[in-house]
Amino acid sequence: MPHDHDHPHDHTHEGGGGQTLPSDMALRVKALESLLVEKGLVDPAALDAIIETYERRIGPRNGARVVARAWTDPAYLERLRADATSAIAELGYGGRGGEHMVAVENGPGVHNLVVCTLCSCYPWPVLGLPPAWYKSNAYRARAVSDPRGVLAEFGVSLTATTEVRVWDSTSEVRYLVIPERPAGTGGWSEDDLAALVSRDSMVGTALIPEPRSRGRGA
Amino acid sequence: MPHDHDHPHDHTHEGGGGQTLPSDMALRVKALESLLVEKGLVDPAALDAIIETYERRIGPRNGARVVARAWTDPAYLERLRADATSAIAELGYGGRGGEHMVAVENGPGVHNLVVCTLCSCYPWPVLGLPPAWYKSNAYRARAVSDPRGVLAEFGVSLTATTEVRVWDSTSEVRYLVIPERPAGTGGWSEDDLAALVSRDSMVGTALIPEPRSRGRGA
Amino acid sequence: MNGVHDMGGMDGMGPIDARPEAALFHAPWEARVLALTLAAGAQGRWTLDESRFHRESLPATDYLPMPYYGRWFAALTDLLVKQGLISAQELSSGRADPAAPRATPVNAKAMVARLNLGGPAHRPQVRPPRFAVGDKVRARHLNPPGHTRLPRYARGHVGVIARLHGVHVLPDSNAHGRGEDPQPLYQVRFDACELWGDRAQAPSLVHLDLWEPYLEPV
Amino acid sequence: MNGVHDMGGMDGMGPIDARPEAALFHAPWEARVLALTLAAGAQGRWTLDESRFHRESLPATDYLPMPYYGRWFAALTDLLVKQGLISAQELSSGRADPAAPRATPVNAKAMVARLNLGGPAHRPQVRPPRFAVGDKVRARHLNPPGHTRLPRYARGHVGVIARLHGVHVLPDSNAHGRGEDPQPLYQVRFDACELWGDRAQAPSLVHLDLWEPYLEPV
Repeated sequence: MPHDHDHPHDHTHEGGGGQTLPSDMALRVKALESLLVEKGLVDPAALDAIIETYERRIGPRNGARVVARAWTDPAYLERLRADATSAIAELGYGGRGGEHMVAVENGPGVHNLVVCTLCSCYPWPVLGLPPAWYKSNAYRARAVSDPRGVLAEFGVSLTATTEVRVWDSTSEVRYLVIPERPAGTGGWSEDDLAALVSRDSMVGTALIPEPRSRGRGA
Repeated sequence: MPHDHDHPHDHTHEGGGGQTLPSDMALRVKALESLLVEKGLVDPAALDAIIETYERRIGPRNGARVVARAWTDPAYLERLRADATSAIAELGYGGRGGEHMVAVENGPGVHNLVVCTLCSCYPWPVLGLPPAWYKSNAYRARAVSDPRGVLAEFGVSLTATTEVRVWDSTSEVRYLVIPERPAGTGGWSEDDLAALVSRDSMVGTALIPEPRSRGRGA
Repeated sequence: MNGVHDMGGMDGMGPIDARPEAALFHAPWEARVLALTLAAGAQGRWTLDESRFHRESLPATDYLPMPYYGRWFAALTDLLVKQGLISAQELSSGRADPAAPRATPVNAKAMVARLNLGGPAHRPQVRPPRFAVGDKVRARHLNPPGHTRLPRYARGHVGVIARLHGVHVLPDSNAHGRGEDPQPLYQVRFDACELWGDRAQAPSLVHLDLWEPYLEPV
Repeated sequence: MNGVHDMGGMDGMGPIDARPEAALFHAPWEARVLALTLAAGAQGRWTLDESRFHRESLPATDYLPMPYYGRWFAALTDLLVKQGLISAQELSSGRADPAAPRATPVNAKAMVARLNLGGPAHRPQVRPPRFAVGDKVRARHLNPPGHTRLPRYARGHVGVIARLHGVHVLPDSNAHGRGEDPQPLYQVRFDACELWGDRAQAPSLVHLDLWEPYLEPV
């Protein structure tokens, strides 16, 4: 692309739409909320509960627990492979955006990357709400056609022979990447392992680095 | 489409690009012109001459003369069919944007429509510069997939059995539509006929209405 | 529909901002839009497929630069008006029409229960699936004017059935109030070379979940 | 490249404003941009194909809402800087570097002569064309990252050779400084049903001019 600087342009298509600043969005949203509350369509406490749910209760710590269990319990891994939705439900996770789960495993010579090119489908119950980059036009556009370029922008470089498996979330099925368990973690507890597992590693845009040796409790 | 009203949006992608108003475009263009003149890259008189050329000398009157000649001179029509570039050059028209011309003829049950989906290629020597609608995203998008819908927006309705032939100008070949000669113009002079031929009829977004009977000189 | 939302393989979308984000929401209004969408959706007056269709039906020039929750907000207001839950007059005035009936909102507890429950998209199998794992299939060259989950980049290409997900609600029908029309849903594996030709980064695979009507045997 | 400029068949581009325009240019700066582009282009430092590539390489979020001559202006400044005719420093300051050499502009008379002459794209035939009128051909599933004049909507579809235009400069090569690589250019006729399936408006045909490397025998 020959381009990386700003260009003048004229948003005449905005017509009479007026202001479109973020401060204006805040006002518009507030106005809609007031209207919907007044009409009995939404309960303000329900709005707070939804936000609380995704800000505090549901997030990538859930997925990390699934990964740690899969790393340490071969029978669990088998159940995860056979029916990820049920195996994830064993740990208490499920619901909206995770009704149909499939786990895909990284391994020697195999790396998985998840995207939703058509909107921003993402496994909410195990990863929470998607980060901005996952929802960006650029990621949605390039993850399927230029996965190595995308990974490079995340600082992930794979060997030339590594097979990249991209999963485009076109249906209600959601994909969770099971990253490779890093070396040097033999005997670690599930909790300690879960603490290593980053959100991005479960989407496929990060690897889990080998932990630096450090004093650990037995 | 469920949409026809304005939507709020936030042009954060403009980054530090600052103002993008038309008045700002005028200043930016003026600044670039000054710079290019100062550097000897453009001659202000040449700029004026270019604008003069397309504002005064080259426009759809040229194409109308081609059409009128084709209507009145069967031998010319044959030459136009065989080699439109040469036939058009006979009338003195040619040059930039018209190096490779093809004429396509409307007739009973056949209607032609020209578009350039990839940019806005247009036969400059015979039609001048393209109108705004020809360059619009909407026309470029829909002329190939929804030609009857597009024609309806121009007020042109065709019978269901009329074959619509769309020409997407993907190469340097340019297409000129030869509209049907309206009834009631028998014996008219080439000049009078040419006056009937609208620009849009030579792109395919208009038909030529039958002239209202009026007193005419012999 | 062939919209700009269908971004897989598009160029010109810029670099990815892979920097870690500070927060889940960039502004409080984003969280409120998320919550309003889920809470108003709980009135059961539209499906998730319909909601997606309304987002992707935003005018292309608006959709592309819009922030993610800006798209949600715009689609939500459209749906509310379209379904008669609020009137255009109420939307512009911000005040409920005193004469309009009041709805009953879903309360906080019930809302959280709904999130935890989710809304599975699988349905009972009523006939045997047409394809089996290992079958070669071609994604059809469909161009529906309405909602579809068959991305443009896969159309016309040959892949292999990698998995049968069971029978799922067909978005193409469900988004338009034409019923669920459940269809077998397959995970289809495409070689990147098949999809992207010379541009492909071998070894690389792209998987999509595609409904039976999207596929034809090879 | 798969850019938003490749609009054929896209939805969401809105209605067409078919009202007659009052003037050829909406503002005087538009005329100046046209003239600056043609006059600076007369320095011979880039080809028309390269110029088109720079326009379509504008970021998608900028390209879509930009007015037509805004795109020209943005691409022109890019080309001037890229070719070293002006420096980024000169562009931002608006003043020529006193130490930089001065060019010699094309004067008004020579400029008009160039417009009248044009720049034909046909070249001598060096080998027989691969296809003949009446042959069935398939437009290849190409996805070049650079410039191409094979629209996405035609890729993978079968048409019939309707005409041989001779041998023309190949834009895919010429836009990138890789030489003219002249190739046979064909007019290919596609049935609308082949391109658009159920959405097609029969009877309707779409013709594209496609170079031999875009095509494969059926």
